[in-house]
Amino acid sequence: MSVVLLVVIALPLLGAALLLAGQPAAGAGADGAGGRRAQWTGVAFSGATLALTVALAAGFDRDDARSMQFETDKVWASSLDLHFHVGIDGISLPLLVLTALLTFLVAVHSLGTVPAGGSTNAYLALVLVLEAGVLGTFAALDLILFFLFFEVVLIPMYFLIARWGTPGERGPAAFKFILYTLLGSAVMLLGFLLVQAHTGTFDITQLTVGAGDGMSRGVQITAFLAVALGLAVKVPMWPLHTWLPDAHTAAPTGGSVLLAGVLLKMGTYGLIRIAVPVLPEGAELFAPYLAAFGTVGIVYGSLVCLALLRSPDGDLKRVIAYSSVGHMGFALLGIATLTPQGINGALFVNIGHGLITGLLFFLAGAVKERSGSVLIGRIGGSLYARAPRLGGLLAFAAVAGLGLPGLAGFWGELLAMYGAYDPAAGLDRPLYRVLLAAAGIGTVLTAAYMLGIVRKVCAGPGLGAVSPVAAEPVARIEPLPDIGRVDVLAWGPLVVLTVVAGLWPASVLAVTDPAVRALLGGGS
Amino acid sequence: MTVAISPQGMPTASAHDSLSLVQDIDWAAVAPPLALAVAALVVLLADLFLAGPRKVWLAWISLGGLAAALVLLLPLNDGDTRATFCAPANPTTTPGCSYVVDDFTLVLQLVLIASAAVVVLLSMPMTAPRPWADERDVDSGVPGGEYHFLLLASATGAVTLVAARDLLTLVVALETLSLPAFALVGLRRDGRGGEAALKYFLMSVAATAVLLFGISLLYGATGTVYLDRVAAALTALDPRLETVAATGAALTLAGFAFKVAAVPFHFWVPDTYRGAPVPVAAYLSVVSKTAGFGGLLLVAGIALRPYAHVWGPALAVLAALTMTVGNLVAVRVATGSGDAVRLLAWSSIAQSGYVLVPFGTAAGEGADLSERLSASVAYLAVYAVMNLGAFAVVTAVGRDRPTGLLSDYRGLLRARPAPALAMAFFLLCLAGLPPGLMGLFAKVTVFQAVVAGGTGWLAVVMAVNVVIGLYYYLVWTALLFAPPVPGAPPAAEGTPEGPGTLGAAGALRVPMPFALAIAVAFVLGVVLSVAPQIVLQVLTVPGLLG
Amino acid sequence: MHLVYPLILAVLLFCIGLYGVLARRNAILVLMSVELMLNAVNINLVAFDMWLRDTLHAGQALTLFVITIAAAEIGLGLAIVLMVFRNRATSDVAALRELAEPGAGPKSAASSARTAPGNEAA
Amino acid sequence: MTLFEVLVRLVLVLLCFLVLPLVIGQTEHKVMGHMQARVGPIYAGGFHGWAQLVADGVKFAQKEDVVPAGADRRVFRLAPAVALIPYMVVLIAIPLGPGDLVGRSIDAGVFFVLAVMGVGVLGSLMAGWASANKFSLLGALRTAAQLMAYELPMLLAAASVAMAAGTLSLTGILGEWQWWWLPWQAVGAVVFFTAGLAELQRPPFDMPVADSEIIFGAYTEYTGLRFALFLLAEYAGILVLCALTTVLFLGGWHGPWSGDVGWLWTLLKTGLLAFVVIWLRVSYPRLREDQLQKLAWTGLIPLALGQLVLTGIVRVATA
Amino acid sequence: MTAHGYFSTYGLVGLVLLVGAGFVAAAFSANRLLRPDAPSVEKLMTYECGVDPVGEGWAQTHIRYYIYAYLYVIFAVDAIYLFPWATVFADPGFGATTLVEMFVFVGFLAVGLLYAWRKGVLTWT
Repeated sequence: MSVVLLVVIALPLLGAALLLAGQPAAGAGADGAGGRRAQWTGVAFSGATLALTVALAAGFDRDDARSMQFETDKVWASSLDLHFHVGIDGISLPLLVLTALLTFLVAVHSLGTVPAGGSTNAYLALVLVLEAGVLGTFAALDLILFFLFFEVVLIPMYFLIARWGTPGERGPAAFKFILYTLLGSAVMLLGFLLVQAHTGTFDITQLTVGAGDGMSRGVQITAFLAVALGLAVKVPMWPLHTWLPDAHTAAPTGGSVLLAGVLLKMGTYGLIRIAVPVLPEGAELFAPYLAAFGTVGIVYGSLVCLALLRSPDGDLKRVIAYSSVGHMGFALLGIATLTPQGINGALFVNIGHGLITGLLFFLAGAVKERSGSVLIGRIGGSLYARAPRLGGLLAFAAVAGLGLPGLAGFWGELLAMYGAYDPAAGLDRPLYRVLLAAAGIGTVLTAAYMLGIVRKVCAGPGLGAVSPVAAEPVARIEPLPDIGRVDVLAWGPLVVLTVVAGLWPASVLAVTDPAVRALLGGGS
Repeated sequence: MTVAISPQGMPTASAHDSLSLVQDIDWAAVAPPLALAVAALVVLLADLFLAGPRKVWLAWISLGGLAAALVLLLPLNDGDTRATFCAPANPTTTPGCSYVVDDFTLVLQLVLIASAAVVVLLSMPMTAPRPWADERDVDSGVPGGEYHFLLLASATGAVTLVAARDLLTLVVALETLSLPAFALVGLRRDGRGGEAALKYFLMSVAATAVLLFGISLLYGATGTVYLDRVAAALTALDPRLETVAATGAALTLAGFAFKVAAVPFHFWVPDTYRGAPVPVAAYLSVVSKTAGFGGLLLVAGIALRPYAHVWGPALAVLAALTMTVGNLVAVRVATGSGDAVRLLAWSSIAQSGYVLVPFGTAAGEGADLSERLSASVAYLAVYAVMNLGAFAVVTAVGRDRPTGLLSDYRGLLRARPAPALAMAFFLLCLAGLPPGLMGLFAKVTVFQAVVAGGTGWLAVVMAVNVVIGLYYYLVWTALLFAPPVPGAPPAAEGTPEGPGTLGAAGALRVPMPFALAIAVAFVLGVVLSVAPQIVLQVLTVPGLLG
Repeated sequence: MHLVYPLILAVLLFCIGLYGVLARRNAILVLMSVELMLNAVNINLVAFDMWLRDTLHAGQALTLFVITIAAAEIGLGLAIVLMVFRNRATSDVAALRELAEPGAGPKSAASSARTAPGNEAA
Repeated sequence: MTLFEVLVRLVLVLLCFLVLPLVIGQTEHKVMGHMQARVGPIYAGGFHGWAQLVADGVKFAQKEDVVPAGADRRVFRLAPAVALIPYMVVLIAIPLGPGDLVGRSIDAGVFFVLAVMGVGVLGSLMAGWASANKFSLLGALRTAAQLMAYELPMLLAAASVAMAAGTLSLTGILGEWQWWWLPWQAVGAVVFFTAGLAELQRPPFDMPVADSEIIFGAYTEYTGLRFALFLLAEYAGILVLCALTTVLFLGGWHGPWSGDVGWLWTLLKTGLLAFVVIWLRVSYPRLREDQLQKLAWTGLIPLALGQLVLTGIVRVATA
Repeated sequence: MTAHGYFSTYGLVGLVLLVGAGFVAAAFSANRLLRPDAPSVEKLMTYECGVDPVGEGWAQTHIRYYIYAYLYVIFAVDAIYLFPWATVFADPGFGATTLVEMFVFVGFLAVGLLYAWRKGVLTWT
């Protein structure tokens, strides 16, 4: 069975290779029959990958979710002490499925909307490479291997932004994205090497069992600082988040979905999988800071969103991007409690955010495509009237985003805050209570701006009233194309899963909880 | 070990007629450089008697000599250390041999010879009358016979350098490496070659003089030129001589620092690379530099090891400077003039910095020093592949687009997918990002050495530099994939002025040797990315540096 | 004779040479300065060889090689200088700027080739 | 060696240096005269004009010292001394007779002698350069070219003798000398002597001072005593060359009763060679510059290399 | 040989040098006393076949000398290897191998000469 996991990682790469090899010749029309074939190839490969991950989930021994399954451990480069060690447990399984799902949906989405900027082959190939990198990151059980997969993601994402992004801002945004994250991962690598230098192994399972054995407190602190810094850039933790809004805003719809839905999870996943269990003393020292920064992120993200809503050139995608900063702040807060509840909450935030924000970006893309602008002031409002189903879906996603009970966004935030109410022994309880309160205010602010979006975009009085600058009289009710068949296919699963995860949180928590407890208990 | 050592030190002291003062030479050990030297002579003579189109044979002879040298390396790879040209044994000192073939030597010789072979491939259209050369190559006016002779002579020096274990052989090999290289740079007869050669030459001879002065002081302080004996003598040095020895060590290292283009001894590099024929620039940046690092490794790692606590921090600063300056200026070139070769020149300076990093850990605690220095060897091997690959593509493109600007590469993917993809791969290797895993592994290796050596600040500086470096490599890579500038006139032959001139398919012809060179580098790169252990095993060779 | 005399002579020669290399702009004079430095090396080597009573005479052997190196360098150097002189009618190193970093001299082509990351969006 | 002994040797060397070149010069005048069917100097000093050169010297010493306005004054003035003194220094190393009858036995004698002789040519070069005169410069360059071309066969031929003797010391070489070295080293001797002539710029190798082409080469601007010193240097050069050839190839003081009159043999052989030098001057026309170079590179050097091989093989075979 | 003997030998050489210099100095002192001194512009003019000089004194000369200079330097330097070798090659313990080694060395020179000849460097043009 362990070969299935390998196939899951390799299949997207194979698809990417096929797509690149089938690149239409120079000068030939990029979007002819070749483009169509490319789209179906992408759908086929990402679909097959999704099917396999579902099969993995089905074959996953839920009673033993705490231990690694489908493991493969082969020496890759003995001189570096690098092993090709992959496997999944309850923590990585949901993320794996989420990744495969979102990639598949992006591929499906491309059936309807071919992004402009380059050949379709290349676009889908990059998406598939990205998927392979993320899947590998979630499956890797060797520090260097983790780092490798972490890096694999960079180049495809760079090109997705730089080639298919919004003209004018994509170049600098792509650079900002890649330089920030590379700097982070380089520092993270140093942390890994420091760990290895003192423990003699890169193996995550062994290190988890060891829980800091062999490393002095000083080494643990240094290593944690390095590792957490690298991951925090990816999360992104306030104040290292500045690359995120630009990248999101500039990226094409598919890129934004993957960036928000999948890539950001690598950061929190790394913190949960590596930083906390491997370097417990470092984690204990820095947990309050992480929590504080996370909470600042929550409040800050919300405030920026509110400000953007009010500004005449507030960008819908940028608002969603900043909402991500807030949501990931909850994940950080959850992790920083170092309690099973908090970490479970963080994982749930990951899933929920992946589903909801993915949906939001899809919708934002759809709105942009249909109305021609992504500036809230220019979309024109009255989406309910112009494209009722689209408007309704956007309202649903926004409501899910504010964490309405019964939807996927709720449980994660609740668990994270619950964890903060009663953090692990040794952490400063009053501080966490204060942070809890701040996070609570953050949820209120989140609700405020999410509803603001609904009001301005879906209900809204119309263009003229919002933006007096644009004096030209626009037809007040100009119907927009509503949801099409492909859109149903691409967005439907997200809607369904948002509801399912909201109503039946145990579906996720049952898998994650044992693994989290095992992790915090030193793997025993 | 097939070394016959006469017990007599001085010829005049030989009282017994039966004793031979003539040493047996381990011919197998010296065969690779010997093959190169013989090939050089054959090229020189063949040049005299081959006329017209048959001059193309010169390149093949050159390639044949290098291939023979490669083959001759095979029997040496039996795990034994072979030493020859040894000093008379002396019970109080270490063996003292001038020429030693061990794993270190073999790895570097392999890298050097293979790199030189790739350079020969790259030079073929430039030096051969037919079938690859056309009017574009004729303009360069590089004479084939001299070129290949000089190349082989220089390669002989390089191959000998990494096997040398005494200061004397080291110096002679270094000069054998350098002197033909000056001439190679100057072979381009359009004035730029002369200027490049003159700058390179003046800087180099001054550095050689400094190096020699350092060596003379080291010799005076220790009384020997054999590296291992120098080390032994330095550990038990008369305190009055310590200043002399330290000065000597500093000057010697400074001389080598020039050779490997470490900042602040790097000024010659960009101008020289720019002015030299591109294959020669490739040669300088790979073969000459690798050999220089080989010498530095030998001197620092063996002879001056007792002074590791002194040169360690100094080289650490040098490494940090080299990386930072190299990368920053490269960024400036990428955003400024956009000259491809100049960018590669600065990038190679930055890469030198990475190679120097393990040296910087010498003063640190932790694992064995030679294990850390092995990281430099591994990096050099990987660097040779990726840098040669990049230079190969630049040579091929530069043949059609003599302006040599980054903008020439815009849309290369459309015009020539294969070289463009290869170039992207090499650039990402240099940057150290997937899919260029080879470069990534090499950098991880170096990082590992630094972390193991406990020189944290250097690791951080290098991490920052990797990020800076990424910028310009990525600019270049992005250009490869960028669509040709819309509205630019379709690139016809003879319109080098227009931007985006590579748009038209077929505008760029890649002759067979170029294609071969690129393919070799690419395949090697992919293989090393998938199976890095092939190179990285040098890390685990016990006592790589004696 | 005391070792110190030849050594002082050598150091003096070396310093004069070094000064020449750093201060002179004429390629020929730089070359001559380098020769001075090499001769300082020779004095050092021979003096040390005598002083150490080196049975292997490594110092003297190295001296021979240094002489050879010096000769080879001079030969090659003059050839290069001559080549440059015939092209440019100068042997002043500072006057050779064609290959120098653009910006020091007028380079119109340089500005047109700007390849900042943002401009590929154009 | 006592101080007195040192002084005696110095004085003797100086004497040789001052007298023997004049003897050779006077001989040249007379021999040339007779070979050209005239008598040569006849008045000065009475007996066959023996004091002619002394009178010349006195005349030169009274002449005005002219340094051209455009000249590099310091170098111009120094040049004659540089041309002259090396030959005097060389004399000290040349053994006159067996035993200690030598100014000073020098270990690396051959090497020393050849090196110092090379310095003498520098004087001509300096003179040519400093004169600021096209013809002088041309002459100097010809001198240099000649030096370059002929130094090498000279070195190789001398090396052959050193190989045969297994030592670089001139006294040591003479100590090893056997009569059969004469045929063995004959080729080397011819090469050495020819090359030496060329280096001295004696006819037929006197292009550097070819008066019909470039006036008087490097010495065009010289007058008075400085010019005289150049002339003296030329004759001292002949002396040194002949003495060296004698020592290296003709067995020096070896000969019958050499224990007693060895020094006489040396002088005799040297004189004989000096006569040959004069004879050649009278007999051969001047070579062209290209012929000169060709003779050296395609004639003498291969010959010298051949001699080297021969010496090596014979030496190893008989060892 | 001891260092003392070494230095005393060349000490004498130095003395001869001094004597030579003294001789020249004495000659010029005498000359200064004896000679007249009456410079004139015409007298100090550069001499060129008796007519007024044309152009600069330091004229450019043909480059072909350079090739010879280079050849000379190569061979002269090679000779410094020849001399030390010449004194020992026939000593016990060396023999034919040493001889052959030097022949290889000289062979390289010969190849160089051959190369120069074939390339037409030695032909005066």
